[in-house]
Amino acid sequence: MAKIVMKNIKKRYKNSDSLTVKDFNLSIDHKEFIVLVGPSGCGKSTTLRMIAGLEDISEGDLLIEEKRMNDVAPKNRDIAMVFQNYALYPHMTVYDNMAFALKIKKMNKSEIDLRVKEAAKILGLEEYLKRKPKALSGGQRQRVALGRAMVRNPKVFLMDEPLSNLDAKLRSHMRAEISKLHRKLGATTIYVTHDQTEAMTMASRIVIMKDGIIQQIGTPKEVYDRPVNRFVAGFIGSPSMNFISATCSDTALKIGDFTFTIPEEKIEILKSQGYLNKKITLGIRPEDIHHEPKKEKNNSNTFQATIDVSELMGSESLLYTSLGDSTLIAKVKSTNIANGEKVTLSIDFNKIHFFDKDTEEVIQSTNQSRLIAIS
Amino acid sequence: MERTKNQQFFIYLGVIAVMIFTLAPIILLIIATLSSGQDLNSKTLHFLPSHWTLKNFTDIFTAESNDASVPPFMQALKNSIIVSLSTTFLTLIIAILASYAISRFRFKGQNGLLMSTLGFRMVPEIALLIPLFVIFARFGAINNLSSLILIYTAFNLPFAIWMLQGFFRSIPKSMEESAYLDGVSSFGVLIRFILPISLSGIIATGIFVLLASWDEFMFASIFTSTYDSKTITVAISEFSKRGMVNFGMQITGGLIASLPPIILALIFQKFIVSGLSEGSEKG
Amino acid sequence: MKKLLSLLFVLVLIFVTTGCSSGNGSDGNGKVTIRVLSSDDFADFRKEAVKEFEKENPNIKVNFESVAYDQLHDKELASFNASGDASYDVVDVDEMWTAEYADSAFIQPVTDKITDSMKKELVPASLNITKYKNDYYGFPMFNDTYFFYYNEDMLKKAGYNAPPSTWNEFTEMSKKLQSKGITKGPASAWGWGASEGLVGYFGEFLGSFGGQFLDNNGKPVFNSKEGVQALQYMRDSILKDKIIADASTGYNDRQILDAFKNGKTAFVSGWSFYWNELNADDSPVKGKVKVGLVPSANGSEHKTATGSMYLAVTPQSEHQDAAWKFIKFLGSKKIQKEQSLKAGALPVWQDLYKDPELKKNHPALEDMGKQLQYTISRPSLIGYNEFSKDFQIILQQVLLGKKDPKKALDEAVKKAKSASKPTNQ
Amino acid sequence: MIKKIRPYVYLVPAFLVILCVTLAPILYSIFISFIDLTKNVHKLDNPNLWSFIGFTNYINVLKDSVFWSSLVRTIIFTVVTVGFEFILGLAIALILNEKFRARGLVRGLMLIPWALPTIVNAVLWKWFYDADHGTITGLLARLGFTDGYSNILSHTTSALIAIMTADIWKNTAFVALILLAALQSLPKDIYEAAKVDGVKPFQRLFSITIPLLAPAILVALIIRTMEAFKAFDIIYIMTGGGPGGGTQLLSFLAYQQSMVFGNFSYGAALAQIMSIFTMIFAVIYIRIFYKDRG
Repeated sequence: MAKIVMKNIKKRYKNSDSLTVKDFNLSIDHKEFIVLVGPSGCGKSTTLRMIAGLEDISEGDLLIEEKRMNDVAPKNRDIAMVFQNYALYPHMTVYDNMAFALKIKKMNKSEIDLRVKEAAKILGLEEYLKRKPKALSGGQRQRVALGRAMVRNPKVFLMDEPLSNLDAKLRSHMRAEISKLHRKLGATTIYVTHDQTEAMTMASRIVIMKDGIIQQIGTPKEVYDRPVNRFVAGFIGSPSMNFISATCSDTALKIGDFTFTIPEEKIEILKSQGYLNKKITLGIRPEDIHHEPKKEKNNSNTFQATIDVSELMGSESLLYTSLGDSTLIAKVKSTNIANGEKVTLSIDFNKIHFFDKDTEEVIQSTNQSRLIAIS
Repeated sequence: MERTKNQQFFIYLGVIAVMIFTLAPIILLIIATLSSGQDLNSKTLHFLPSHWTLKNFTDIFTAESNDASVPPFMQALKNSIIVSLSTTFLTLIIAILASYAISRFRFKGQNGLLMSTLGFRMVPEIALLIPLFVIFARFGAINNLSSLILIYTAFNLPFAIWMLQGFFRSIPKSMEESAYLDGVSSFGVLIRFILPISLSGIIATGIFVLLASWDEFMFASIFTSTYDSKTITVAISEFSKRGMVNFGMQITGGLIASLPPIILALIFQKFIVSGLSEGSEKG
Repeated sequence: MKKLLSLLFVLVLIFVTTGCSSGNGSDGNGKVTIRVLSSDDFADFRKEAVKEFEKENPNIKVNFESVAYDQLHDKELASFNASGDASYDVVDVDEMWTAEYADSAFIQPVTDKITDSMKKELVPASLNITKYKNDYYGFPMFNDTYFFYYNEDMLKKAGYNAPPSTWNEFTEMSKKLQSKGITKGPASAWGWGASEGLVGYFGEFLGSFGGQFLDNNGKPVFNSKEGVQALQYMRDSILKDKIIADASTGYNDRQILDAFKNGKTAFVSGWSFYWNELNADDSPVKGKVKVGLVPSANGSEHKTATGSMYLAVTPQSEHQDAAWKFIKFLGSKKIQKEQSLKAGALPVWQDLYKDPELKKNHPALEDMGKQLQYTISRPSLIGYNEFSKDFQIILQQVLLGKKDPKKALDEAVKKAKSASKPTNQ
Repeated sequence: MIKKIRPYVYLVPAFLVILCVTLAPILYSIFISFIDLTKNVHKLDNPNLWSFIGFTNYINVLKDSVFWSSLVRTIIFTVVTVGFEFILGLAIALILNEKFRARGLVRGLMLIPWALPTIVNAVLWKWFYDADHGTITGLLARLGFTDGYSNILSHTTSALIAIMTADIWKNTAFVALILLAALQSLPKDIYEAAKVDGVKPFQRLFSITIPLLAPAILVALIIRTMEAFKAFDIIYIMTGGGPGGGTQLLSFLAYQQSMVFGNFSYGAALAQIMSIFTMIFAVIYIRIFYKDRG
């Protein structure tokens, strides 16, 4: 519905030397569902609040539908926002909460009624319209907050950690509902969260931030498969990627006392970037480590591991072990491996990532990096 | 959104207006205490005295020697300090115990108790003046600071209990439950957990009680006639004789009497505001 | 925390016990302690006198307490109903309260203790204030009335060598003072604000017009012809002749003193303490002021209203003799003379007005003594305070031109009648 | 067993104090209001002298025109002072809730009138209104509002206004204090939501701030109304109920009847009637504010 462009946006708070948001550039297309994700204090909420107009933009331009919005009051930006604590008006009923913004706009009563009832229907709030927020459960309140945003038919939805106050089950339920709602309404949505699962499941594109700087922008698959640095790699995916110190020669990869044979093209990458025989950081996703029940010794990609802890998660198990001097987590098909048991694990070296030990940037072939730059 | 220059201007304008509204009378009061009798009694409108003098202050503390009709001001000051401090301590101790019971235990007549406590605040003090005088006179307890302390304590208790139970209620129960599991008695929980946590609320309540008992006049004026028992409010009212008011003495005494509560209010300003807001959230 | 709490307990205990010890315990050893509740009038002098009395009577101890005059009546009323240390042996009584106190037996008749020589030698007006029905209830402590002060300088400028003797002369002289511009504005201001003073001032006019508040049977009669004339005169002076500042209906006795002291007015009627104020070092009219007799009308006496007080013994006193001894001591010629010398009070003994030492000390003493021959007291009614409050409103309505004097006084007399009904004991 | 008794143990001291120094005198006062007791309280010692006269005292109060005029005056005094204190106090609280330089200091100074003893406040304003050298009297004359120095405290209406001004000045600070404390505890995000919703500042005040402040406003109004309804000290010092009873409020009337006229029974009955009024006030307030709160 709306195209939003942010050019070189910076945020500096009074009484602070450093920038909270440093040079933020992002172009958001119609109907996109953008998720800003990152650890707390990374500037994602500040960015959202700048888009909403609740914070001043220190430098740079914010364009919505090609109009500069920096100095436009929040109410004139045609946005709606859902807050973490819902920010429902405690003294008003559910109906009044949803109708309030429309009443302020002096919309006629029947139109308000129509919109509120429709939103209530979509959100399943029809029975609760006469209640005060106090008399609602957390999920219901969350839906009222959504409804309050919906009735305004805004060009842009802004959501600031809207699910973080809900319990796990409700959260995954609401996640699906918001996605469904987005598909139905098709409004451009900018969503802030610190939870990578929400980002992965809901976003059309994810913006990963750290210390006020965008680390990577991409579809969930892109950021998962091709993280640009160790931070993104570690942040996306659960459990987190394993990082292991290693050295690679022409023929083999050495991790601690173990030596592995890895695919040619992987060695090529290291060779082309000049990392042969240098210490690098190896990134292995837990799901790329497999359990080999048949003890085939001396296979080039297997190693013997003592399992410190084995966690049964249902269909999968998490195995905690160590390789070299690092801890390693493997996500394997459900097994009944006991703690302390010795097993054979294999690593899918086609899917490993290399990171520079110092810069923590990903090590990749030149054409690959070009590919990422384009996206 | 940060404020625009315009908004900024109006806010400062508002702040200045508030300050003028608040401080102008006080500043005039202070100036008056530093003025001579002629300046105070001259008819022309003036804001600054023709010459500054500390005579009013020296007079008020030496009043006894030259005019016995003026109660020795220092004695009255001392009486008021004794009465209001004792009242505050006594009220707080009794109210803390009672509010702890009301906010932490479930027992019969709990709500009725709280409501009727509040009800006592609604009775006009004048209704109690004669009965209390008769009762206290029968026990020979007139002209006695202890009597005033007891009366003020009773008057302030409902308010103090009502405030404190609000604070106590806002403390999560889980914390004391874990203390119970560690074997702490209920009194121990009160002393070691409830009190330190609600300290700002207790201080706020204490300030309110202190100011109220410092302020009281009606009972003090009827219950005290000796210099040993007259409080400062009575002393100030007695600077006026039949048809003649010694404004110089009266306002100088007034300024001195105002200093302790004002200083306390300034020192504990943060506690009072935060204490009140904590209480109002849960109260 | 526990330590802190116990500290608080100890502190409270200390305060409470010090509070207790400051209460008045009576001590044994055959020594008698009498408790005296006095107004702040001459309280500083009385304190000195107490010391003298205790020296002369080593077996009597006097606990002397003084409160502001404004609070005296209320405190006494409370204490009469109290026992223990709240009750007093000796109380200070204003003349208007006699009926109220006597009727409720709050004070003890002392008729048998008033000797013939006392009756002969005391200024009659001062003994009279202690009388209710046929009994005396105490001993007068000082004399005070509304004296008539005039600014001799101003009068001379206007061509007068003597103060006005009649109210007509008063009007005439005031007009001349005003027309010659000797006074800017009205020649006098009166304390006719709605307070007790207004009733006193009405009494001054009532008396000097030849009227009286109560007849010999104690029946209110101040709505007589003289009464109406007096009130009419007060009203006309403000509204018609404009010789009295119209702001008078809002003034108290301090404000009119200020106006006179600053040379704004030529006459003022007020208490004896004005004299010292007017002759203080910072007074612009120092040495220019004289005391004359209050003018009169209808050829009647130059009467003025009294405002004196006396000490009385309470019936619950266990030391009546000691109490009376103390009162008599304060009323004795010796102490009365001292009181005049040190505190400027007007003595209650006639011959002290001729005492050369006193005359030297107080130049207006003789003039004031003359005025004391002609007095009228406010009606001592059982419900005086209630009556006075209503009467003030009624009088003000007349002075503001909202009510007819005759009708107003009829109404007031009705109020006075109901206020003189005894309370059932 | 011990568990059952425990809460009561904590309540014993409070109960004892309230019983002896509040409850007993209240009952005593109610008792006095049903017998004939004038001037002489010694009657209380002798049951033979108790003459129960039923509601006569109450009827006497209700038949007394002075009572009704005092009641009207008291209501005017209460409504006007509490009204101004609320409006000014809210305005001050809103201003002081904004960010500005030296905010802590200003907030502290704002408390001064509240901390000033009532007696001192009365003395101070009495002096401002003094007919000869009062600052306000002089200012009014200088600015041409009055024809020369006028005696404000000697005229019924102006005296009442003068007393109300003094009361408003002092107690506005108290209302501002309570409301400021409440404002500070309001959730910030609701205001942000309102901003996004396009609520204008004026609408924000009436549709969000005031409703959210309702509990604090209720507390402030109840306390202030009760105190204003019982106002005594300020009257006693500034005018003594005068001129001619023109500034007499109910508390002062009760005091005057009991302590000056000695009509203890009348005073006691009047005080009971006043209690009933204050309770009615409290109920009305609670009804208004909690009407739709369930």
